[in-house]
This record gives sequence, structure tokens and C-alpha cells, in this order.
Amino acid sequence: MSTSDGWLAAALVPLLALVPVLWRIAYGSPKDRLIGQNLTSLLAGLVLLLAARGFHRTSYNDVALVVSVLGPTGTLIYARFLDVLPDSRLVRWTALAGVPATVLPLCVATGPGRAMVKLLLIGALLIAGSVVTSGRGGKGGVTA
Amino acid sequence: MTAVLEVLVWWAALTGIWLVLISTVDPLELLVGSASALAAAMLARAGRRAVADR
Amino acid sequence: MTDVLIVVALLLVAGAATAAVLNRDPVRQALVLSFLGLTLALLFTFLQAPDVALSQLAVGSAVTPLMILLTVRKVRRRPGSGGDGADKPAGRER
Amino acid sequence: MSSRVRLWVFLVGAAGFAALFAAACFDLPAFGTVPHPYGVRAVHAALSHHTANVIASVNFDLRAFDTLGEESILFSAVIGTVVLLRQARDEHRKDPEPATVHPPVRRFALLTLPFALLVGLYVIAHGQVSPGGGFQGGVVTATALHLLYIAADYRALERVRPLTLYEIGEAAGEAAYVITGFAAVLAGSAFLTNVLPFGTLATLSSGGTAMVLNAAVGLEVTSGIVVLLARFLDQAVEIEDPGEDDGSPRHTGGGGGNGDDEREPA
Amino acid sequence: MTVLPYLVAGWIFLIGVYGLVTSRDLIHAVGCLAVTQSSTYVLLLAVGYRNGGTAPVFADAPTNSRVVDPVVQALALTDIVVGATVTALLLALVVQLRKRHGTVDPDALSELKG
Repeated sequence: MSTSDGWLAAALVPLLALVPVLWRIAYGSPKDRLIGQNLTSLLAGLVLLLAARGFHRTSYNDVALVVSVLGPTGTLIYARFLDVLPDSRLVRWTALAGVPATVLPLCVATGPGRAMVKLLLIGALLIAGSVVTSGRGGKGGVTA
Repeated sequence: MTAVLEVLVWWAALTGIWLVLISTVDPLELLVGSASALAAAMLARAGRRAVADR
Repeated sequence: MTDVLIVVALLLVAGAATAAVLNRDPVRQALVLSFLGLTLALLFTFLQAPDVALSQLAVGSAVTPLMILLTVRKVRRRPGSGGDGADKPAGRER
Repeated sequence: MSSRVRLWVFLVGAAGFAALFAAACFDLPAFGTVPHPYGVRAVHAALSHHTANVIASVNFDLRAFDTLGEESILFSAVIGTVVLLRQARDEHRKDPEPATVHPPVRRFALLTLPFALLVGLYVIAHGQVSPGGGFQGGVVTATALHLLYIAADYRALERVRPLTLYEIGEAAGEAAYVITGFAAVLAGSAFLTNVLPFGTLATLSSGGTAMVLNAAVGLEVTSGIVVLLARFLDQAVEIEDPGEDDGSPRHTGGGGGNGDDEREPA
Repeated sequence: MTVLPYLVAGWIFLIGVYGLVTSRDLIHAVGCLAVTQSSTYVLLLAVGYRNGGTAPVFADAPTNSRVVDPVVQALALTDIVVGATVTALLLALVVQLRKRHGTVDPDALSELKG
């Protein structure tokens, strides 16, 4: 197994984690669905980062960048319309544990440079987005 | 005065981020980057004001 | 290894598409649709099409759901009329 | 046709389609093996025009005329939506109610707003270099603007979104595309021929007219999506039907409808 | 694996059309149409894929690398964005229908017409 296969195998972990998330989104309560949507964009971001490394294409990181920007936006839109922004320890801890566990090895493999700063930026955005959208006592807003 | 300062800070930060996003630096890239950063900086200020005094 | 990723992504997409159709309420469907959009983006990346993935991502994660949710809000707003109200506001026609 | 009959008609048709489609699938060249004569030629053509992103080259150079068609569909779809969702004579507008947003969400949205806009512009600008381009970046840019709706409410968004400007922007994008095409005619070639100098591969100035057309599409898509979402937001938030009561819009909807189970006490 | 992507595309198409046929809510039907649309993207990209190929974007790859087909990608790419605006047009039609006839149930609408 080559190193690029290793990265792709690592990408399989968050990808497979999407299967139970789909179940949650399809059958859960509104709260569960919103948590699921939040978790989806976070996991998708991680998959994309790992896959970019596995395919040896730094330009694929742009897709992860867009996920990290638009994912929380989508979650907040739903929160606004469903009027809940559920407190989710699952999302928070997935972000706080999963993102560093993904981004730091990637940074080591990339080596210092602009690409590394970009990776750190994407990681920071993913964490910030997830923490804000899974915060305690949050509400999407009363009316619009 | 504060307005200029606010936009300037945003502009500097965003130009820095642009430089991180791109892969090769050349003059045209810098020009486009600083112009985009300026637009985004103005929007940042306009957005903050629109939210602050409604 | 790429093949494994593609197969998993394909199955996820198929599952998400089925769930999107079987969720009859538009709001629920919008959530499943954005999941479908994200998994499609992943599949496209594995199929070496990052351009298409970006396109799908941009459209699927925020714009389409927002439009569906806004339509739902508009359509459900009127008082005293609901799903099967064929007979109710008939006088509204011009 | 009753829904039962319709379902049966569908099932018969679906069975036929499934059989034919499956047969066709097994006759297709196996996944991932087939040679791609067009693809190989497109790659050659793109590289000879110094465009690193072959997909952008196909869209804005090799098949630029086709993209003009696509862009026109987009343009007309936006116009159609604007016409359908305009304010009717018997409807009245009310001011959108101000919303109170959870402070961390507001701060996050306000901080992400300029960054998301920058990312959108980055994706547009690098269409001919890295994955991205006017279509994708345009949607990201337009979405970025709506972070202000999330940060506060529709009123705040309306303050920084001069809609007329975006309506003009949409038309200007479409016009710029056509004018670039005719500029090639004036230069003595066919419509939409790539007549500008090609530049250096993988830099911002590469690709000749592909770069210009990409920017035109970026402008049009950004403005188009902003206009679209503005119309939907107007309808959902501001415009009221004649018979509508003035109560809170949120809880009045869907009497016997299928959506009230959606809401949980938060 | 050799036919799975094609079959998945076919499945997405069929399930989308099934949703359209049995839909009792036009907004739901528009969503199903979006699902049906996505089957074409899956089919196109599956046809364009080459084993061991990479994306035909040469900013960070040597120009002699083995690449997948760019033409189908270009087709899918524009259609996704244009498709979104067409979805918007359909949703606008739904809003109008609701205004005129007070319902978004297609069956009730055909009864109205008589």
C-alpha cells in the first residue's frame, strides 16, 4: 500500500461515518436532522482534505475551502427556518478532535509553505463553523 | 478616520489571506487580489454597520 | 483504493437520492437534498472532477435549500388553507 | 387520470426503461477503461491555448458558443422568475420584522462574510488556472452576501444590497459575453474566437478571451443568483397577499398541511 | 464495479421520476426533479472517468499526466448552475399557482381545471 493509498484509506473513515448521518437526516427529528446536516459538511470537509492529499493534487483543496465556508452557512440557513440551532456535543467534539487529527498530519506531510497555511486556514474555519453552529442556547433567530 | 482604519485593517488581512490562497505570485495576481480584498473589506464594514444600527 | 471510495460514494448518493424522494415534506426533503448535494460533490471529487464538485457544492449546500425553504414559507403562510384545499380559496381566481 | 392509474403507467414504463437501460449498461465499455478521443483533443487544444484548466477552456474557448446558450438560459430563467415573483397590484408590502440573533452566530456570520466573498472572487478569478470559474465562484459570491441575512435579518441585507445594481450587473454580464464574441469578429475572425494573446500557462493572465468570458459569466451568475434570492426573500418576508392577516407570519401557515410536525419547542 | 456507476445513475433517474409521479406537493416535485437531474451528472462523469486518471487541470500536475475526459465535466458543470436557476423558475411558478388556485397539490389542481 503506497502512501497515497494510506491517505485515501484515511478518507474512507469520515466517508463511512456519513452512512449513519444519512439515516439520521432521513428519519430523525428536526433537531437530529439539523445536527446531521451540520455533521455532513464537517465530515465532507475532512474527506476532501484527505482525498486531495491522496490524489497528490493541492488544487483539490479549493473544494474543501468552499465546503468550510458554505457548510456552516447552510446549517445557519436551516437553523433560521426551523427555528432551532441544537446544542450538539457530537458535532463539537467531532470538530475539535477530527479536524486537528486530519489537518496536523496533512501539514506535516505538506511541509512549511503557503499550502500549509491554507490547510490551517481551512481547518480553523471548519472548527469555528462547527463550534458556532453547535453552541449552547443558540437560536437561529426569532423571525425574519 | 475610524472608517478608513477599519477598512484598511480588513483590507490588509484579506490581502494576506488572498496571498495564502494563490499558488504563484505575480503582479497581476497582486492587483486582482488587493482589488478583491478592498471590495470585501468595504462589504465587511457596510455589513457591520447595517447590523449595528437597524 | 480510489475504486473503494467511488463505490462507497455511489452507494451514499443512491441512498440519499432515495431518501430525498421518500421524504414527502419539502422542508425535510430540502435537508436530504443538501446531503445529496454534498455526497455528489464528494463523488465528483473521487471521479477527478473538482470543477463539477465545486459547482454542485455551491448550488446544493445553500442556494437550492434556501429557495425551497423560502417557497415553503411563502406557500404555507396563508391562514386557513392547507394541503388539500382545492375547494377553499377558489374565489381567488381572477 | 387517477393517481393509481398513473402509478401503474409509471411502473410499466419504469420496468421497460430499467430493462433497456440495464441492457445498455452492460453493453457500454467498462467503467474507467474507454478511450476518449474528444477528451484527448480537448486537452491538446487547451494546452495550445495556454489554459491550465481544460474544463474552463472547453467552456469558454472551445465550446464558447455553447456556453453562450447556457448563459442565455440562465439569463431568461432569472428574468422569468423576476416576472413571476413581482409584486402584484393587490398585494402590499410590510416591513420585515427585525430579528434577534444569537450573538456568537452574528459575530461568526459577520466575520465570515468578507472572507466568503473573497473566496468567491478567488474562485472566479482563477477559473482558467485551478478548479473553479465564473459559474461556481458566482454562486459562492452570491451566497456570501446572504450571510448578512443570517447575521441579522432581511432589513440589514437590503441596506447593503442595491438590487438595481445587480439587475444591471446581470445584463452587463450577458452583454459582455456577446460583445467579446463580436470583438473577435471585428478582429477578423469568427464569432467568439480566442483572439487575445494566450499568456503563460497557469498564471492569471493566461487563456486569452477565456479569461474575459469567465469574468463575464462570474458577473452574470453572481448578479443573477442575488436577484433570484432577492425575489424569493421579498415574497417570503415582505410581500403579503390581500387576504393575509398581519399576525406573525411564522405560525399561521399550513392549517391542515403537512408541515406543522416540523416544529419542536426549541 | 464495471457497470455499477451506470446502474446507480439509472436508479437515481427512476427513483426521481417515481417521486415526480407520486408527488402530492409541487415543491416536493421540484425537489424530485433536482434528484432526477443529478442522475445525468453521475452518468456523464462516469462515462468520462479513466482508471488512474487525474483532473485535467494542469496548474499542479505535469502536462503529460493521464487525465479524465474534460468535455463531459464541462457539460455537467454549466448544467448544475443553470439547473439551479431553472429550479428557481419552477419554484416561482409554484408560488404563482398557490396564489391563483390556493393549492400546491397537483391532483387538486387538475380537479380545479375540470
